[in-house]
Amino acid sequence: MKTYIRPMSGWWKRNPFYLWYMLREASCVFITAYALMLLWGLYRLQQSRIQYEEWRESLSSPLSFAFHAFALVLVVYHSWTWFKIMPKTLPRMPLPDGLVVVGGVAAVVACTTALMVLI
Amino acid sequence: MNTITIECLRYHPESDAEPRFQSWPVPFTDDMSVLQGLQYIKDHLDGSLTFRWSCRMAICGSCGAMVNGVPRLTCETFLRDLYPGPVRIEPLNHFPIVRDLAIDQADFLGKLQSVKPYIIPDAEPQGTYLQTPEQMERYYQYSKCINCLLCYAACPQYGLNDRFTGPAALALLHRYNADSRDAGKAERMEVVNTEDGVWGCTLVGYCSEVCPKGVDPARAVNQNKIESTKDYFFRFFRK
Amino acid sequence: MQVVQTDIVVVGGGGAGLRAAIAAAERDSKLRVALVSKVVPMRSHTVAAEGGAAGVTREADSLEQHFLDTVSGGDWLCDQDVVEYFVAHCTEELVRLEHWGCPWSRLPNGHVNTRFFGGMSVQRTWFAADRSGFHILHTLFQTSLKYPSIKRYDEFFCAELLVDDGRVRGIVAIEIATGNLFVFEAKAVVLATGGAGRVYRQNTNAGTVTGDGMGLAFRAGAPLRDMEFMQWHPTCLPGTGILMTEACRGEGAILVNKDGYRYLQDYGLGPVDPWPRAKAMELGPRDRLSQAFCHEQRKGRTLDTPQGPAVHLDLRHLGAKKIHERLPLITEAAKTFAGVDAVKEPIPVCPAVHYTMGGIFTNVRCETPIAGLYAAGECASVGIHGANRLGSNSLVEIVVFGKVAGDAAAGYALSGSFQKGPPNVAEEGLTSLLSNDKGERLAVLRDEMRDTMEENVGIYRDEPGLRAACAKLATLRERYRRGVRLDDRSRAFNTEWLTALELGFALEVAEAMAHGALARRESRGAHMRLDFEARNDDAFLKHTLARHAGHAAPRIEHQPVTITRSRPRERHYGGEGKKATLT
Amino acid sequence: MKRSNKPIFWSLFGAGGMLSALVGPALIYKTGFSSQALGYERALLLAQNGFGKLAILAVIGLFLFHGCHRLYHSLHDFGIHVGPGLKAAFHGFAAAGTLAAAVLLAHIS
Ligand SMILES: Cc1cc2nc3c(=O)[nH]c(=O)nc-3n(C[C@H](O)[C@H](O)[C@H](O)COP(=O)(O)OP(=O)(O)OC[C@H]3O[C@@H](n4cnc5c(N)ncnc54)[C@H](O)[C@@H]3O)c2cc1C
Ligand code: SF4
Ligand code: F3S
Ligand code: FES
Repeated sequence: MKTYIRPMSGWWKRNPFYLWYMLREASCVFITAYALMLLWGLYRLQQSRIQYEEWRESLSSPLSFAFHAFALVLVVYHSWTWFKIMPKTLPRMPLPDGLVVVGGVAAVVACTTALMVLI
Repeated sequence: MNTITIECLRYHPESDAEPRFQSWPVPFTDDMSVLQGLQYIKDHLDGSLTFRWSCRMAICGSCGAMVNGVPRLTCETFLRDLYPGPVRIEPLNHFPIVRDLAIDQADFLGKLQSVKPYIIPDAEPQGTYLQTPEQMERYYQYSKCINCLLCYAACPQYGLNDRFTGPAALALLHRYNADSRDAGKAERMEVVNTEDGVWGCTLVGYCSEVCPKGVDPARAVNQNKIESTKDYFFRFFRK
Repeated sequence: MQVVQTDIVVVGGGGAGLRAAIAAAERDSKLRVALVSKVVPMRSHTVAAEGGAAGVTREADSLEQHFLDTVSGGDWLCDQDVVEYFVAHCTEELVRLEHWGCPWSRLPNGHVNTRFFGGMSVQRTWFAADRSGFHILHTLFQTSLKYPSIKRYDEFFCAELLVDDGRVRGIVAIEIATGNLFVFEAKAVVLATGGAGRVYRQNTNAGTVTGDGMGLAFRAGAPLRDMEFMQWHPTCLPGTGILMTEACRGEGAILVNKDGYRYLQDYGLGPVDPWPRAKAMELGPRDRLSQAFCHEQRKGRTLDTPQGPAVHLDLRHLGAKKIHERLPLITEAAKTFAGVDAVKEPIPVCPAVHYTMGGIFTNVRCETPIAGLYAAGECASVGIHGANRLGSNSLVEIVVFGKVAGDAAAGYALSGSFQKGPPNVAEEGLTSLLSNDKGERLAVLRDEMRDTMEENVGIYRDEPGLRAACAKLATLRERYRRGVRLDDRSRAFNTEWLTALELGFALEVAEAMAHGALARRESRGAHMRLDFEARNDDAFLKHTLARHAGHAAPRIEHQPVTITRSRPRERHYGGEGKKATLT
Repeated sequence: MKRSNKPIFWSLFGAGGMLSALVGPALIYKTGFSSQALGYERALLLAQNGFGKLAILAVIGLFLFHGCHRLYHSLHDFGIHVGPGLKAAFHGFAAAGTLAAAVLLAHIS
């Protein structure tokens, strides 16, 4: 039987739903880079105060600023999607889906507030 | 009576190297579905237009197609909602086209078989099994799948890798695992645990979005990631 | 032509066909079973059935009562020996479905729940929400995947039965995807191709329900029985014919005319109170309800909708909770297809063709007069429905007699009494349709057939109308023979070609209906003659047999009905019914 | 049927996803937009404390596992075939980063 198979190239442009998905996945680039940046900071911290302060200094460069801005937007989007799909990924819960999402968002708010105060 | 343009992807394996679009103006009334529009074309304008349908009441799962890029059951999508058009109809994405809107469903049918979608009993009871409404509620939603394949057309992971077992088959797998009458979970976990089982899913989630029956296949698939992980780590403790 | 050698061919992947295939596979796993269906099994029409399947389980119920309800519901045209076998095996098959995973709706204690259905004197109908047929079909299909000896030929259109010397030899089928012809050489063939409702215009049936199997058997020499009995379902959406299940009324919905009056009380179905009462008012049998609608229409008491006359099916008093819990599919369908919120508004409904009581004549073992040929399900007339089928008897018929047919076919294939050697096959006829350069448009012939049936072989019939229908059908057959001209002359997935073949079967089946109706000069069950208003047991307590006569009209004969325990009486509905308690 | 070893990496991915969803926004805000944050003394104190070490290791390691896992899935999404070698490289990279962080933390006392 002869059939025709359509190509997949550019599939993520076919539907806005897919674009949002790709955006969510793109957050991983920033999360990885951010982890490496922290690792670098840790290395500098282990070296000495001067080197550490140099690292901190570099954080206020325009490049770092831009990086952080993108990262922040994408990580916030990541957080939101993470908890929005939470009900689907958890084992069966006695709670309605909506509550699970609300609980997740509340946890983000709590963690954020705590960290804002602590560091 | 209004008129709307329906443009359809056409492909004939005997004469076409690749698909092309053809469009027709179709007069329609408010209660006409996209399927009825296609039937109008077939009856009056071009008898060679090919598409599947049967129940025309959204239960047999035959009539799925991409309507303006979204997988839909054409029998419950109404032309009035797409006015002024044009309406673009294509065969369900990610499947090989046999002819016009008819896609090849063999791959799905094989996958369905592979998940052992039947009760594998421990021991057959006297009379009926007892099953409370709560126990039933654990799997009932997944048993509502009409095998319409819209979710496969929605899932890019299936499009990228057609070995992926896919949303509906995994939802049905879960339906039997979650049934209190069944004792076949261990056999089915073998399918779940493979790279092309639940691990083919990256939680795009569009499958659940387009499902016309509220099955929520994404949930079935992703809950089984946890099951598979438990199975992976705890197998050493089990005999 | 490709040849497939097998032991048993089951034609049809609906409930009856699947059950037959499973029965044959369970009988002996060495038997090769070919399951041939023009659609993938779970697309079959069984999927659309909503209400449920009857089986005696309640303590207050008995096989005797199910027997009596069925026989009186069928206006004594049932073969009572067959009904006895039937009622005795219903529950066991429903339990088997339960073991196979069918999600029957349950009581809080975990037992299977049952509901009322029209014409049944007790709550006897097992249901899976209002997706009963859907769940039965998917359960059977998915269970069938367990048997390696069942080989499926999905989307193969059976176009011809091969019969030599009064014995079945196999079938010829078209592989739809490629248009290639296949010969299946088999020892036994089971036909389970479903009904023929699509010979009418306004019907509840899926597009596939075109009477193919009846036509196949008819042409091959098996008689069709009781074809004049066609059931109209009283509550369908005007225009599309989409069904609003009887379960609505089983749950307590009422029917009112344009004045808000429960008109059924005017047609011997009352009294109105106490409601609900089994077999009374809205829980009366379908034939009576559909007939009452016609009278209301004649009196001008129906509503006018853009799609035609209608009455109101009112569920509102049941309350949102019960409506959503018990009738979710119907609520959804009413919303989608009629734009009505059943919780807030009544649903406009009218009768539409629903069920083919007649079919291929078989005995209680599902044997047709052709050796090795069996029939089961809606395409068969095994003798349980008589002149009017009771709702929820057919979903259970397909499993009870599907099993019988599968068992019997397997027994026959194992017995060695079949004929050996390759069958004679003639290809002509099937492919000739593809080469007609002249002829009429397919849709024209099809629509004329449907309109004729709707107009002259409708709920009420009379001699002039039936004669006109017979004459018209003869000319339509003649025009069909002279040629239809297809737009599509190719082989791969040519659905226009298949539709043309279906029309060929449908025309002959329709003719059997019209001629049977003409010959039955009485009113019984679903067959209502304006010129013979009474039942006439002296002359017509008989089955009608239609025999194929080539290009000529079918020959009509009559055959005695088997009566065992229940002598014909008046059918009692309404006041005689007992007060029912709804749970 | 071959069992996938995804459960290991998916668990790490999931843990990283959860952690980044909870603390990611605040951390990024602090390192990027607040000049007083993470002064040397406080940072050192944190890195010297046992719980602090664990927290730093978790953030760096799990973020890396989370990110790398999604990265190679994204390659697949773009139609680039990810063979076992490339997969191993991604996970190896995350593991190496985690190891580096652990070594550094061990050196801070
Ligand atoms: C809307 C609706 C609701 C109903 N509700 C109820 C109910 O609540 N309770 C009840 O008891 N009954 C109900 N019925 C009736 C009942 O559903 C049917 O009688 C029953 O399902 C018929 O089953 P079947 O297996 O005989 O045929 P079908 O399910 O129609 O199957 C026929 C099969 O034959 C195949 N076939 C046909 N022709 C060919 C061919 N030429 N070549 C190859 N294959 C072919 C088809 O592909 C299909 O697989 C309802 C019917 C309708 C229309
Ligand atoms: S899960 Fe939903 S979309 Fe997928 S096949 Fe089943 S009913 Fe269709
Ligand atoms: S769309 Fe596909 S990737 Fe998973 S969540 Fe659904 S199966
Ligand atoms: S025709 Fe059956 S689902 Fe649309």
